Amino acid sequence: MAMSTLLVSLVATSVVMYFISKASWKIGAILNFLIGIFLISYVFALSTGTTSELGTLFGQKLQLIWTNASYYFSLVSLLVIVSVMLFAIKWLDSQKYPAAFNMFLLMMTAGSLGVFMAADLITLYIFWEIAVLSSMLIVPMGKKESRKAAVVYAVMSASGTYMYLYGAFLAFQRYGTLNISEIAKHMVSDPSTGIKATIFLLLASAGIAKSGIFPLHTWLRIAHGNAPDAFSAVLSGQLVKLGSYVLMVSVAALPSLKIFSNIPFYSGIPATNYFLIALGATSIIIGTLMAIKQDDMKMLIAFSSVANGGYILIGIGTMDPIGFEGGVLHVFNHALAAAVIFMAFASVVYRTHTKKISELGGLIHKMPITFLAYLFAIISLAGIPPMSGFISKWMIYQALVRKGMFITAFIAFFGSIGSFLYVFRPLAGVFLGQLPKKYKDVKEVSPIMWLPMVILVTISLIIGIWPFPILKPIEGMRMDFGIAPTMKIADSSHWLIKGFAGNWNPVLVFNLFLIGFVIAYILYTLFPRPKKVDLLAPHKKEGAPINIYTGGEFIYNPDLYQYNTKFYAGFERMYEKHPSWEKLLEMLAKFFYDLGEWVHGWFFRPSPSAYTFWVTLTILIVFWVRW
Amino acid sequence: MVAAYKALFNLVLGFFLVLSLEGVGRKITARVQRRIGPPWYQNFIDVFKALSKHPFSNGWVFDFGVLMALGGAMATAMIVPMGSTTWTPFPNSDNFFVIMYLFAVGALGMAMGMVGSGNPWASIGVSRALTQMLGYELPYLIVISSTIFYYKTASIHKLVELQKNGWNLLVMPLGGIIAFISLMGMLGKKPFDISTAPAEIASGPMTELSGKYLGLLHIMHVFAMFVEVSLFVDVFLGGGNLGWYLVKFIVVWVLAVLISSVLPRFRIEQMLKFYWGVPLGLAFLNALFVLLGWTL
Amino acid sequence: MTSSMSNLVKILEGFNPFVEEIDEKEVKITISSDKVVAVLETLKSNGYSHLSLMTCIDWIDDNQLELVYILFSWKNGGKFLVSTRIDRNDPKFVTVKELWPVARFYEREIHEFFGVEFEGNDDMKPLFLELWDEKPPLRKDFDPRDYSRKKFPDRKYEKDVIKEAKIFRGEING
Amino acid sequence: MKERTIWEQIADSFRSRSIWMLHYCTGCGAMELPPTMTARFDMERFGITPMATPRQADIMLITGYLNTKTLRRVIYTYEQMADPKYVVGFGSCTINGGIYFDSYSTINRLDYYIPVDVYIAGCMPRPEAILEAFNYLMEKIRKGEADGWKRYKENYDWYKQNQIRSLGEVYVHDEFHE
Repeated sequence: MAMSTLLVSLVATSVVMYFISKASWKIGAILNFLIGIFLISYVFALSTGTTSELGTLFGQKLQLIWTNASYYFSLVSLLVIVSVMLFAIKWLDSQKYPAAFNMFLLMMTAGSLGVFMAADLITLYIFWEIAVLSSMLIVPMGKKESRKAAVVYAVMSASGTYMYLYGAFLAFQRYGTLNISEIAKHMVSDPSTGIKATIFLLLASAGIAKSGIFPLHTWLRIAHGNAPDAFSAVLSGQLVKLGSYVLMVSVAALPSLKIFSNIPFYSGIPATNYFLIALGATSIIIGTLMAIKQDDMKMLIAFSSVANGGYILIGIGTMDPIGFEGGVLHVFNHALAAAVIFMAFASVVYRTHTKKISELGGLIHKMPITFLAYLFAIISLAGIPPMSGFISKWMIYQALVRKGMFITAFIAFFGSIGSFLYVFRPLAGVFLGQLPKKYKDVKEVSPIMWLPMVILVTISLIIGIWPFPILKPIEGMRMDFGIAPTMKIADSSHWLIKGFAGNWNPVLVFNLFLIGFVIAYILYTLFPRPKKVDLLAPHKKEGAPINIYTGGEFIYNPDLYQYNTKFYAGFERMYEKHPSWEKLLEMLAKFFYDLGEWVHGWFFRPSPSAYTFWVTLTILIVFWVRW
Repeated sequence: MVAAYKALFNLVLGFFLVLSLEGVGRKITARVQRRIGPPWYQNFIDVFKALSKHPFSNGWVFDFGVLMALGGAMATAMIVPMGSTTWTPFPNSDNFFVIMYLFAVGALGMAMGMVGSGNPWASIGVSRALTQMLGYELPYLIVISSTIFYYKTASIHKLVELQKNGWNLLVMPLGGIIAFISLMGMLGKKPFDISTAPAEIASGPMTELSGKYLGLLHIMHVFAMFVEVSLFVDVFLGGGNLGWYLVKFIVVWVLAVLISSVLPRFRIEQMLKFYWGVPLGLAFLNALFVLLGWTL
Repeated sequence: MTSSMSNLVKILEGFNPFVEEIDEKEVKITISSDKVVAVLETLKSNGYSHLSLMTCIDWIDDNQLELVYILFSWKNGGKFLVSTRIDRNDPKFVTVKELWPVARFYEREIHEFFGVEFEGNDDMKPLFLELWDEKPPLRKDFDPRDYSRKKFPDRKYEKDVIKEAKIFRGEING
Repeated sequence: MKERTIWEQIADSFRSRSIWMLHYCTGCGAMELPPTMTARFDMERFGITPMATPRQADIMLITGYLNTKTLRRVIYTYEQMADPKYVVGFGSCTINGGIYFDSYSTINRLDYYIPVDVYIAGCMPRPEAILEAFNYLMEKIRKGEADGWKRYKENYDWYKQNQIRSLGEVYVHDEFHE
């Protein structure tokens, strides 16, 4: 099947899906999942270089092309989407509009696949809008506040997209083509730096808005926090990656190193790229600091998405071979980790109906599989071996240290260690500790819901030990964009990943960890067996005290003994009075609202005489202009 | 196969070296306070006694956390080079960032297991420990980054080789001092033992540990300290053959113990403000010197 | 008695008190039980706003319980001990928790140790004693030794006269 | 007494050299501990160190009189300690009630409720006496004679019955614990 046929039929199918789901949402969800499986097999079968044509618009051919980048990004997206589709088969019964959810999810899939396949800027824009609009219509299906969330999402997204569209038309006006590779050729030979930089930044701004980079990051918190729980996984795991894709297109596909070689800023990085890196670094700081103090677990991970978007941008922005690969690999790692985390949270909310960390606790006794999935996902998100998250962070650090960018490196380290803090907060507050009495009867979610999480976590673990299958398309991508084509980073025959400063062998490190674990286990079994202290005793037997250290007092109520409010109080106190970009935007909005009120007050006076006055004045002016 | 023996040797040496040095440290502190103090082998007795007791377990995540902590610390201790290429078990994987992050596996395992015990003191201790990590790691990583930038390698045994003509401490003295201050925080020595403050939060993360759990975590702590001091010796004091390496190790250890034995404890935000004040600024200054080539 | 305190005592004369001067800044006023609340109110409005202590004494020979309120003034450091006697067989009194909320706990304590009921204070759960099963322990007719013997078994010492003699003579080392 | 295996003998000799104490400071005896710990008498040279929680501790020091309310906490804390565990009773109050022998709220002998390995006589015992007692306890542990924790397990019903006789119930429910 040609790519164009696939995309068009996918969009059509999504409408059909609505009616099928209207009859039975369960069948719709299962069909959705089967379509997703088919799409994955389709993606695997396509060979690079395949082109296809969608039609013509205003004399411009809408072209599709299958490259290494399309393969990689489609694969990541489909992994996330298909697991959410599987997850939704059971989860949808807690939702009000399952039919619309199925339809828009499929339509969004089509849109994002189209974005990755697009060969020219206008096709990219069309599919971009399909993806954004359909996802925007899913967001308000959540709680009460999610209407506002959808509006904020749409506005932020639109501000990015329109700048992108303006940039695309600017490029068309100057170079007479919309095809990305041809624009790249033209731009390299274009002498005017100002126009090039304008086009570059305008194109990148769509990516900035979508992946939640600093000035346009505020929608992430609201939209991720209030979207339907499982859809947050798609939002953070997949839709945000559309932004990373556009950033990659504007930074790497239009070879910024060559285009802006006349304005080097620091260590061979052009000023434009450095600007993006600075934005990324700001996002890391904001995302990390804000995530640490969140009590709402979904908003916490939403802010972590801001920070991780910053990592991706920094990695890609350096245009260093290792940094680029690290940034692109981070897309994969963050997609999987964030999807699993949001699905785990969706499972928790599905059972307990709250997303406040301070109201939860001790769910490990009731939902152990969800806990394990979350645990491995945060290990990946915090960048700890042997999960795959470490590889990308390691690559990004290598690039930063190699370029001597110490301040950016400092911010990256800060984000990395800060991520230990914020991922641990839900772990301790939601899953560990004491189980509050009201969640006595909570059960583990059904296998349909935990299976996708387990699969994604397993993939992440396998890639962490044997990263070469995923590094191969990334290296292909790097060759396509011509970033140091002679350098080889992944050396699968020696099991090595080569950095500029030393190598490492993921298989060996994993084996060492296993050996360490086995020795620890042997030591553990050698010595006297423990007596089990049941943390759930107060739940099981009325009047049984908590059998842990209580300073000699007997406490019967586990709710009193759960520490999860203001987990990092000592640290949070240090930046209580921080300046807030969101508040600034709100002030701006208030100002415009007041301006509107003022104008409104002038023109819409409640008295008829004022109306008569204005009408007369208008007529007079019209006549005066006429004659 | 040789690599495996070397790794095993790392573990054995690390265990005996640090455990006896801990006893020596207790003796030194006692002498500073004009006491006699326990014998140098006291900590061996403590560990084996703890292992011989009949413990309590707070559920599977508690056991799993302890195993993960010990396993992670052992894996790290197996990778760490001991002063020279001869005593480097895995020359291809002794990258600094790998060691630093592998180390975090142990820390995460410990944090998870301890919070899994359901005790709020443990949670508070872990919250403090993580905040403290944010404090001391940042200056340390900046100094290490400038070192890597200067020597153009992150591989520890190569760093050691490149210091043949002069220790890194003498090349960037500022960096060495800051790394030592961070090392004090990493070791959890006196002004920075906020996370385990026994008088405030009932020894923090360790509140619920009994018997062999306490013993295993003590062993994990031993390996952690072995890795931390080894890294400092390798990166700043130029390693050397096994004998010199041991001498340097002991000197660094004794210095840290002496400083810690006369200091009281910081509060958590005081600690953060301390680390993010002068040491972080000096670390950036050091990085600037390295960038400009103003090294000794 | 300072002048301000003697002025206050003059104000209180309408309540027919029996005034005893304990020292420079401490005065004990004994009144009949129906006027206690009025006296306390007067004192409180005249600066004696701090209820330092509220306690009880068992006069078993008079068959009476004495309630004592110790009031303290933060302005001049004076102290008034307002005392009254109630019937021991049916010990009942009014609560002063409206005047001093802290009196709730003093009243609970007095109820626990002397068995006095306070009308208006319903919260009479045990405060200090856990699982107490005897008469209030600070009443004079309660025998703590008897109770202790009944509840807490003592160690039995057997007197070994010969051994003591040997120790005394220094034959064995004790 | 049962014959100990070689492993138990080794373990006992380790246990005797490393005593971590939980000082349950109930009464005036706690005052005698600071001089015992600090430079003058230096307990640490025998491997005796204070610990913060019952889970880590080996010996429990009952330093003075125990009223019923405290005894509940002592029993609760004792049951939280890991085996093998030892109890040291300080002063005459723990032996026979001391000057509180006829109090309605203070117990008269500690070994009626939990097994005591060593008593230190005196009101209060001086640091020398305390160190002497610790040496005696170490000797007892080394020989495997300090078997209070075993006795508590074997005669658990007897101890429980005594506790309930004096206390009514070990764990109380009231407004401060719910």
